[in-house]
Amino acid sequence: MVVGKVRPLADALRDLVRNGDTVFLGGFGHAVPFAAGHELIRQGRKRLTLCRSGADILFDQMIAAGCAEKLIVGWIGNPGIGLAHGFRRALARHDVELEEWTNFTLVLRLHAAALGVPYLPTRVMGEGDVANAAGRVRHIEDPFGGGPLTAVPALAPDVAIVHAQRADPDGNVQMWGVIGDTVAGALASRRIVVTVEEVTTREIVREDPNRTIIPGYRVDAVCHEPWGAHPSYMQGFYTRDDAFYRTYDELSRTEEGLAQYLAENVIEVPDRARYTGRLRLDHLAVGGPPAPPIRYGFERP
Amino acid sequence: MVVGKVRPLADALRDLVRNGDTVFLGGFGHAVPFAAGHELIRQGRKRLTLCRSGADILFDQMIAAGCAEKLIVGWIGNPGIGLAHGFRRALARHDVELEEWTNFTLVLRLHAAALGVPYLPTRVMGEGDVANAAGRVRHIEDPFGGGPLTAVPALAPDVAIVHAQRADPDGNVQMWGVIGDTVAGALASRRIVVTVEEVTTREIVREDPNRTIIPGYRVDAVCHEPWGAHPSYMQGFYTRDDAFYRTYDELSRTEEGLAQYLAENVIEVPDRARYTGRLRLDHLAVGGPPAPPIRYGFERP
Amino acid sequence: MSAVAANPEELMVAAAAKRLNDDEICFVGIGLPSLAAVLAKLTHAPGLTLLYESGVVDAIPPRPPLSTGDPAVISDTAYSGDCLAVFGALQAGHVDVGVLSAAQIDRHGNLNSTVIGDYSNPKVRLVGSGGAHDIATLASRLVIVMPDDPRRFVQRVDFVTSPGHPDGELRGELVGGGPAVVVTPRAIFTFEDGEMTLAAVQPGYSASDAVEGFPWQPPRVEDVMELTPPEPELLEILRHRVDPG
Amino acid sequence: MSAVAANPEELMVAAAAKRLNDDEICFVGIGLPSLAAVLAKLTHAPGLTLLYESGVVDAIPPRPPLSTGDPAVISDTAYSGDCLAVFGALQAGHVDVGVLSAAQIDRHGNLNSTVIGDYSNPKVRLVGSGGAHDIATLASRLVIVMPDDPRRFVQRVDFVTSPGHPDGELRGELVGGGPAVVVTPRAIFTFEDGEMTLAAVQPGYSASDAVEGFPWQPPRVEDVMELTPPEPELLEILRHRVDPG
Repeated sequence: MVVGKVRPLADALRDLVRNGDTVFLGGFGHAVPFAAGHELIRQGRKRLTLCRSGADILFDQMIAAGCAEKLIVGWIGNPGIGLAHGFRRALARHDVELEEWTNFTLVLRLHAAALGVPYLPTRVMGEGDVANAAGRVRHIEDPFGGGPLTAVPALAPDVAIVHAQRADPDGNVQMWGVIGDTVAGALASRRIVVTVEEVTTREIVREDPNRTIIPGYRVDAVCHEPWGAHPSYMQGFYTRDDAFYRTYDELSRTEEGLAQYLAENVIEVPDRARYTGRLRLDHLAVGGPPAPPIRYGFERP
Repeated sequence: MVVGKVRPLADALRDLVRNGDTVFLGGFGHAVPFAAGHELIRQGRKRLTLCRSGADILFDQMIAAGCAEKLIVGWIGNPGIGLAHGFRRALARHDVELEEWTNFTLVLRLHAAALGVPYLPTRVMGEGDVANAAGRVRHIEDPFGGGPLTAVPALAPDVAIVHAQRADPDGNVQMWGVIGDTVAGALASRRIVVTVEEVTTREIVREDPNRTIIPGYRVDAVCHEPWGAHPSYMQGFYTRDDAFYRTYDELSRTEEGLAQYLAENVIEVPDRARYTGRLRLDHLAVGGPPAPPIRYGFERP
Repeated sequence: MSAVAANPEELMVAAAAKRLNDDEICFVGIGLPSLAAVLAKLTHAPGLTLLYESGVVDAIPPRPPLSTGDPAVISDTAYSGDCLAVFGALQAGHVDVGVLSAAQIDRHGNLNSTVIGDYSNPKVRLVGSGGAHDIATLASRLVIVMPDDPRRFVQRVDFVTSPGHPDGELRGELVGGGPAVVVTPRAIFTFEDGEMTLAAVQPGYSASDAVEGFPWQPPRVEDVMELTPPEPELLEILRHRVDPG
Repeated sequence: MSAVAANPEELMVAAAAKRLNDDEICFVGIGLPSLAAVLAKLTHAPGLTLLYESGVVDAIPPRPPLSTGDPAVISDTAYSGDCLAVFGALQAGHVDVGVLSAAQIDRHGNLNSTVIGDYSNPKVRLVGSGGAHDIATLASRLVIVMPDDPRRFVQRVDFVTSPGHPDGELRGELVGGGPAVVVTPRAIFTFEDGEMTLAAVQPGYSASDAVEGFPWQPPRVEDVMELTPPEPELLEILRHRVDPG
């Protein structure tokens, strides 16, 4: 039963992502939204502009699957392992356009959009070749006489897709561990789709409102996708499937290898439940004691 | 015994606040650092520039005590009760200079300093009389052609003084409930003094690092001051002493009344323990159940 | 159900609440604006999302908060970030409606909460903008709640804290939509061509009652209607849940 | 205590660690930089504060993090905010030292982690800046750790991802102080007048060993000293606590 904003992932993405959209994908190594990215591949999405600061192998897979027309990133690779082979081949063939920033300036661009201003000033990108690679910067002067600065333009994605530990049916997202650029990217975007390990209650959220990182009114859909960040990490739920990241480095070295992987593990797998059902993931689960409690206490009645 | 950055409040303020400094005082109605403000009054501080967005009656008291040469605020009054009488008298006599902003632009000024840029652009203050009252704005153009904007200059206080629920000996501050401009003000400042309800352990902090709002390396002193925000609120510890705020509205209507209050309750009271010892505060204490726990869990060993 | 009829403040708060629609995002000032917004949330607009400038989103305060920092805004809320987060959302265009009050309002909807009299030599020095200027400038539309004191209504405010409409036109090129409606204990005004215009009267008031004591004669819409009295259920909620004091 | 002598990578990591001082604020790149910073923290610099670009402050990772988003940076840390918080602190001047590695370095300390070959038609397309440009531009000083491959040392990098010193001078008017030292398995270089200059050799290497294979002849300080070998205790900590793999 659909309650509030809780919906099946495939439906949510069908409604909320359009071909040609600029899509922010969450996940800073931690909490990479693989379930949602794989569903976009299954839906055969085209001409997407994919953006985020540090892009993991989910980008590589979506590029190889032909979803992406353009990338706006600060970094792209296979974290801790090496390079992104699908990306490199696509770039060499000019199958994908690359607009590259630094991680800080990419985050500033998102922050500008979240703040509702057309640009933010910064002290970086005044030197070296990165400004030329990014293209869209302006060299400006501090209006208060402090000298030269660089202006980076706001980046307001059409839709953000992020994975988090939990959300309530109103869309309030609670996340912990590494946050990275999740908040900046989500708040910058026009629409937000959240996949979560757990759909929690309004009561749980309201008993700790400082834990909420995205307020529900900004969120369009909450999709219950346990293991939704596999093979990446999810703090408190599972660690990274390092063996897979190493395997991926090998299999993605050829176009055929990567195509075969996508066919067998993404395109021909109807949904996340079937994906996780095929794998032995128990060894990746993590536990840990509860964090120390705090008390909100309000007033005596 | 002094452990890490934990120090007596009087010593910390003697070392870290200088006459003539620009001082950010935390507290957005909630968590107003009265213990620290009262100690500055006792120390006879002069020529301070006091700043924050919404200024509570602690500002009024410090102005009346002669600590302040200038105010940089977005709002000043007696929250829920009325006007700030000490402030009004001082302003009428030109005993204090007023630079007034809006709450948003004051926060943006602090945020600019926290981000290390000399200004931030905004869409407000282009109309009405507030820009003239503030004085230090520039009307600029979006370098990407989006039209007119207002630039507000960074505000980097010499020292921030904030009150929070707890901090560890390394200075890591954990706070919940209403945050207001606490993070912006603290991170904008060169030095930070924190008063807390509880000095907690490094372990407690490190078991929930997402709860930390100010990282310890930025903090210069942690001062254990239970009831340090009385008569204002402290989430999970005590509610506001509304009776006092109402009484204050009366007693502060005359210069003599306010002077007498300050003499008897601040200047002649050597420290916070003596201050709280004189008052019956038990009826203000709040309890409440612990917030729902979360689990961090890392990896199986 | 209470048998006591609505008093003037209740008429005003009830009428203001009805200017807020279900599922809107609403940036709320403290005092009368908060009363009106919470009343709407607890009656016809359960999907209304209330933002307070202290960083709180989707609050349902169990009693009127004395400031936006009052933990009453925390006790039943879904999000507590900081000022920057909510003002950023406001500037980014996510707020449908702001609700404000002020010490003075003029015919163009300019609001003054800074000084009565001359700025450098004030007759009465007030609290200043707080978030009022920001809300008035940036919200898609503005609902203004003004208590029943004719001295609050002036041809030109002494100080423009929160900008209204330019002379003779509606805010077009500017950021937010500006004042949409002014609610008083006696009447409701809208803005026609940027000018405050009598649109409806509270039950029992005539059109001339509604503007008695105003230093200028505001125009009227052709057909000034009379509002229906607040329902007993609504008054019950206002008295016992919004403001149980 | 391990009796095994330090291997080249260990020599490099140990020497880089010793370039970090107690009580400094240190913005750390992933890989060799993180190994060096954690080793410093666990040996002579317990007061070193490690910042990772993912938003984490004062982390003590129990094993080498594979990325700054690896929960290894969370398991023993005091603060987890977001990218904006730590990059903001970096830009605001709160970072004493950045530690980076790169694919290429040139005589002025420019670093390349973007492409080998022509940008629009690369021989090898690499990962890009990430936070490297930001750290190099903004940290008060920069410690560079470079593995032992002479092809990494070039007269002019193919792409300036992270800016070094201008030609013939030290970064003066610019924001951060720029490269202070380059640590390799064979040597340590400092920057005299903005030019990479041999300052010390690792134990057992001669000055000419240190630059063998370089496509240019870097200048030397007058008195090139030889580093002392890493202490057995330090190697023990590096092998069993920093990188227990």
